[in-house]
Amino acid sequence: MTNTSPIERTGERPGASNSRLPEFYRTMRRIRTFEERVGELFVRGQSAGSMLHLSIGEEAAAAGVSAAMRPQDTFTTHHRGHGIFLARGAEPARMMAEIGGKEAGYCHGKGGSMHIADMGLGHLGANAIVGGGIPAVVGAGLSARHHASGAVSIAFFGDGATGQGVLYESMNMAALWGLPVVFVCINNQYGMGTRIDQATANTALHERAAAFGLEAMSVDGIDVEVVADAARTLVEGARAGRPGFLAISCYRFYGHARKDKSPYRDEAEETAGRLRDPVGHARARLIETGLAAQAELDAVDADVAAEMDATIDFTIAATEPPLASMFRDVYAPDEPEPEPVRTRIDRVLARD
Amino acid sequence: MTNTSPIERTGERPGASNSRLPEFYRTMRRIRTFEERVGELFVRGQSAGSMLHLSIGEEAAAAGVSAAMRPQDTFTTHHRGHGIFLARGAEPARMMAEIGGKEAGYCHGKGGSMHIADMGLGHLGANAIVGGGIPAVVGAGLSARHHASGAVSIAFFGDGATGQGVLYESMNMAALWGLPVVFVCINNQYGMGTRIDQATANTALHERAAAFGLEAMSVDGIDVEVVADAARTLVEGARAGRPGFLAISCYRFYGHARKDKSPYRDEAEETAGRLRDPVGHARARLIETGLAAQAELDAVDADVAAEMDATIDFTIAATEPPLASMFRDVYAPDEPEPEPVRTRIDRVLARD
Amino acid sequence: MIELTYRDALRKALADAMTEDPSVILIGEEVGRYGGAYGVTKDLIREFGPERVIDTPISEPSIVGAAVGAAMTGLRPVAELMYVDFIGMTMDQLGNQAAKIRYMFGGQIGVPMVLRTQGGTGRSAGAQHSQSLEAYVMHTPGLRLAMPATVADAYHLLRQALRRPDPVVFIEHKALYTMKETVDLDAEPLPWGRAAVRREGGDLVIVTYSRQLHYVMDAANRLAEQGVEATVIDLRTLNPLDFDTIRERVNAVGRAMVVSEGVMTAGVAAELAARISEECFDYLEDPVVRVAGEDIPISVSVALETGSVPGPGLIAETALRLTGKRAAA
Amino acid sequence: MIELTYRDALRKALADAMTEDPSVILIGEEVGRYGGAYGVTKDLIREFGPERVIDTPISEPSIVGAAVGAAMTGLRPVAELMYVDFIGMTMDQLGNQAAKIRYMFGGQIGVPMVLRTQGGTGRSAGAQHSQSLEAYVMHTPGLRLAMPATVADAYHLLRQALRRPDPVVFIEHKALYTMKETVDLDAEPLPWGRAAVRREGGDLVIVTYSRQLHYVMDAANRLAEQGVEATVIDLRTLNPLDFDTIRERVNAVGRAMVVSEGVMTAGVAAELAARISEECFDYLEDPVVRVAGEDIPISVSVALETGSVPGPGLIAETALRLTGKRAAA
Ligand SMILES: Cc1ncc(C[n+]2csc(CCOP(=O)(O)OP(=O)(O)O)c2C)c(N)n1
Ligand SMILES: Cc1ncc(C[n+]2csc(CCOP(=O)(O)OP(=O)(O)O)c2C)c(N)n1
Ligand SMILES: [Mg+2]
Ligand SMILES: [Mg+2]
Repeated sequence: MTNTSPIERTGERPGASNSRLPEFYRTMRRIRTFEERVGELFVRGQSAGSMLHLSIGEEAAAAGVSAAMRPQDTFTTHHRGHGIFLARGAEPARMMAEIGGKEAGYCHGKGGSMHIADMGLGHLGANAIVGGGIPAVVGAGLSARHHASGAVSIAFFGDGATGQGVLYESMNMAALWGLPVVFVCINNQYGMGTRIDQATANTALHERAAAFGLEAMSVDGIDVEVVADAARTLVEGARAGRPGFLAISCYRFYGHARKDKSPYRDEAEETAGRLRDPVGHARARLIETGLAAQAELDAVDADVAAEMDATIDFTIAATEPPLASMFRDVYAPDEPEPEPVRTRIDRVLARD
Repeated sequence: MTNTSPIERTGERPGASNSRLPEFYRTMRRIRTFEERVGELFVRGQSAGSMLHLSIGEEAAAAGVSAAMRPQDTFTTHHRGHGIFLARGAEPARMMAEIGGKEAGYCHGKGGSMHIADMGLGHLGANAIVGGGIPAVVGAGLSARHHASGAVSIAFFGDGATGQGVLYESMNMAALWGLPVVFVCINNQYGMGTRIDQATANTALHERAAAFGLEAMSVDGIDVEVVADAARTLVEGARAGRPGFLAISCYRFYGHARKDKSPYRDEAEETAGRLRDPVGHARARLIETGLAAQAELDAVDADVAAEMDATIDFTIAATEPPLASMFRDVYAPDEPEPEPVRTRIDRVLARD
Repeated sequence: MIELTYRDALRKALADAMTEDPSVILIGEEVGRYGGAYGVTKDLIREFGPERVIDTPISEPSIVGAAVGAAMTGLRPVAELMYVDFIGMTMDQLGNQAAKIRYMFGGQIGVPMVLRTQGGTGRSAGAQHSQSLEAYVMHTPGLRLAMPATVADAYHLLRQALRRPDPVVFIEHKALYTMKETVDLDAEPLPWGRAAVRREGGDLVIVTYSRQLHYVMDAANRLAEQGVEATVIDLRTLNPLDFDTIRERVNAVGRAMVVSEGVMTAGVAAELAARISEECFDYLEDPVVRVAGEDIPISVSVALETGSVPGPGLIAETALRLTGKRAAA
Repeated sequence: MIELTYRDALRKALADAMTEDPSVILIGEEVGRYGGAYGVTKDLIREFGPERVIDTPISEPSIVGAAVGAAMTGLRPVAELMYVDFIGMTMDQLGNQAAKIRYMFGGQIGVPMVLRTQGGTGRSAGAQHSQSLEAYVMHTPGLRLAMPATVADAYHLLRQALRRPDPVVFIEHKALYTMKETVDLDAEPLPWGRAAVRREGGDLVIVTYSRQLHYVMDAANRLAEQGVEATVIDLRTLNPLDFDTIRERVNAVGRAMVVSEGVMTAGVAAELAARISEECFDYLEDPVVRVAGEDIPISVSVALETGSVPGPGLIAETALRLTGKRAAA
């Protein structure tokens, strides 16, 4: 689980005065609370399905990498991407509504938890295919170079995606062409029930990225400042034409999806794993360094709780998309919609 | 092109008395001459199509790795696999007939140059899909372990196949499970018109295999004894549960396929490349060490030339497969054959 | 007679085959310790050990490719693709390798593997986890294709698939796993490749398979209440396709409808409708009607998901109109 | 009017589009320095530079995936798949990503990319380099599909594809590259999505596309010599499918045949035959006949390769029998 490596960064924290830790704390708390509410939505039977993958335990990856990104940067995420999108500025109510399959959601209820996107925020899309969103950043990198936009494109994915060949193809292309691209592997130690060391013989994942010619690092994802620091180095490197790879080690606090109780993990491991809590770590550090008092942080938490409670109310009140919207957006708006099966049957039967 | 590496082996040659070099020379000469005859078959309009990929310049890879294999070992090859199969004991006449698309060929004219196989010799098949034959060796490795057969399975492929994600997936599985499998990359510097350094940023290909946990080496393919030595180490390591990867550096003497004149390579490079001749190198060495006299080698060459001439005569005399054989072997012999389109049309039209 | 779920019948088929034939192995993501994403392989790793129940990394192309290599060298692998939606990345190994190896190599060797997977709507799983992609497989010569609709077939077709000499793609339906039936597994099963006539009726023939069988039976019961009697054919395997049974019934009845959850255009329903139309032309009183999935991706919204594929309502209504036409004529 | 090969027309379409629209880029294996495996992109790298004509490693899934990402961020990529036979490894990026992105994301963004590839028999290239796999694409909602048969269409359909808002799979035929035609590229082309009636005749309608058009025209000429006049419809695009043109002609003539090089079962011919049969039922005097590829892989043997797909002989003979039937009736 520790996954240390020769190039693991110890993290150089900025002086307290210009620390971003309070901001990171708020971002991470918002993610944590949002995910808790997603769980609640499910329990209340208001989510669309049970394929809900919570990123609790991974907040530092989302907040830390996100902090290294600029407004023009783009990204793709995996099926456990709520936190990343929130860190990039998503409206939690529209996210929650999407998770509920409602018309008011980011994708009008068509996408759901695993297919949220927002072009305005540079979110090129979450993906329910493990590794599915990775090669898109190569294309976004080509685009950034073509348009001299200065944008970096970042692929977020889990340790499980290191099983997908498309990752290596894409890393190879990015390195070959010196594209403004970063591959971020959120190594939460598990792909469903498979522990990382049951999926690969060498768990020092950055080594394979380095072998393709990428700037590669592994960091411990308990400390958001360490993550942010490494991400800044790699993202700015990528902007200068040196694509990177960052593995962030953390622990998936709960089951793979809402119905999984992780029977394949032993309790001692889970208990230890949940101690690797980036939100708790940041809180302790804020207090310890005097950057924030307990009460201030409690106020932040309460504030966030209220914000996230509202997302559930919003979602429950929201309506299902109209049935006819089913045929919309298969093709562009000016194109004819696909003909419904009923219409075709009508024509066949109305032959007299 | 040199592709040297920290673990490149300098090659420990056995004492002259028990040298296998004379045998290697014969094998390599047979490959060289066979490929020359394939070219001739094409010129005479007797080959099935022009998708003929000659392995001239790569003979040491075929002969050297083959020498490390045992009868029970299995292998898959790529589209440039004539030499490997010959080194493993193929009958050249049946190979040539297959290349001519004739009934007497290894696959009765269905496969052709890119799809030759022979279960008796452990040849699980050549492949026209770059990288297509790689994962099969993982399965063959599982089989060998299951049946405790002591067999190793070897995937042969070109440098171009390092672009295929399936290679990394398969290497990862082999390393994870400690399978009796070796991945052999015949790095002839080109995939069609693309030089290896135009296809990847880090041309030390064994490094990426090592990063997955394989025993990995790169060797210079001009010297068949060096190749055989490295192959022996890796194949026996694999037999003991330590899967390996071997990159063999050589030069593709001619165009990609029969019609390609390699306009994308400059003459100086080609001239230098063709000096990297494993057959010439072995010949010189045999003479220099006194293992064989010029005249003896000339006799071998003449012998081989006669053998290979006969393959052309055989192929020209051979017949095309009967049209009805088209429907055979889609499914197993006891299964009904697919119904011909003509039969189906007959039934539709004979409806009275 | 025992009561069994579709899931447990599959599990029992695997366990029985593994007990009988030591060369049967399972390979795929989460098939071992986790017991399969839908629980089909639960506890088999305890019974047969990790050498025969192999958990893999998330590498679908290589899982299928490894199964091909294993099948060529004496094993009988059952590879699992967690969702048929992931078949897209494996179609090279499946369509260019597994399907063509016997042929390309002139009949020297076969690839006796089974690729188990599941598809279909019903769990609000979104566009990339709800598809019915059997048409890709049916259009690929060299691949057999089984799609059980019942608990008994889940068991028997899987057992039979594991004795076939050629690669079989075996597609379960995610909405059927918890379905229960009382079955006598010792009774002689229908032979491999034979369709089952699930219901007899003289007004129209409905040809279907997989979960849609249940919707069709439901619809047929509603139709019967209105005096319309349907013959219902459950194909069970799409390759081999038992067209003889279809032809015989359609010729006798003169009216046919095909029902498939897959996207209508260029799908399985198209093949069935085309073939019935061409071979039964002189017997058809009305056009063959296709009731199939909409030509759109599947949404996560429950309303849109349900609306995207046929249901008993649309099937019954269409059948009624189709047969009503005859009455009117 | 100029004389042009199919290959040069494609090349000119790319060059013209690249000149007109700086966001058009080419990406694929050997598209640059080599000029394309079949020479279509020859010298374009000299004209437009390596930043717009991008040679890639042999990584088909990521080539398609990169094109998707490029298309979502302001480029108009033309990705090249050297052979349609390799589509199997890209069907995830194509079918789960390119095809569904607009939909899954609620219409926020499109994927205006073109995937150029080529297929078919005719070069003795064997089982993995000779297929006609357009049915996989036609069965995938969200993907447009163009298959030019003529030199003029090679040019115009590619230009039009490069102005479409959605992903277009553009399948050339390897046997057509050297075909020449005298064309006036300034003449107004048929609109995108419209079928071309290549010949008019009152005895039967033959619906086809891609290389088979030429076999069909050849057959139609032979038929004419025997007094049978065929209407020949060249679909040009399979999605959109111009069924209005088909319906109108078939209803008028009352007899139809569909011709496709792809494997018959569950192929494009099945969709066309099913649709004609259902929509033109009352006008059909005879069953719709499918003339299509055999349900087998393609051999390298020239005799077997040729025998595996329709040719003018089989098309003419079938048409004659189909229409003869009418004469006899
Ligand atoms: C191609 C593909 N294979 C399998 C799955 C099923 N699946 C969904 S998530 C998952 C585990 C992924 O693990 P990881 O990448 O580590 O992400 P995590 O869930 O840990 O965030 C699997 C196997 C899938 N969605 N896509
Ligand atoms: C998947 C796939 N992509 C592309 C091709 C076309 N192709 C055939 S051989 C080749 C080059 C292969 O290069 P390499 O692997 O180095 O083998 P070499 O030809 O040098 O022996 C290419 C691109 C193919 N056959 N399969
Ligand atoms: Mg994980
Ligand atoms: Mg090469």
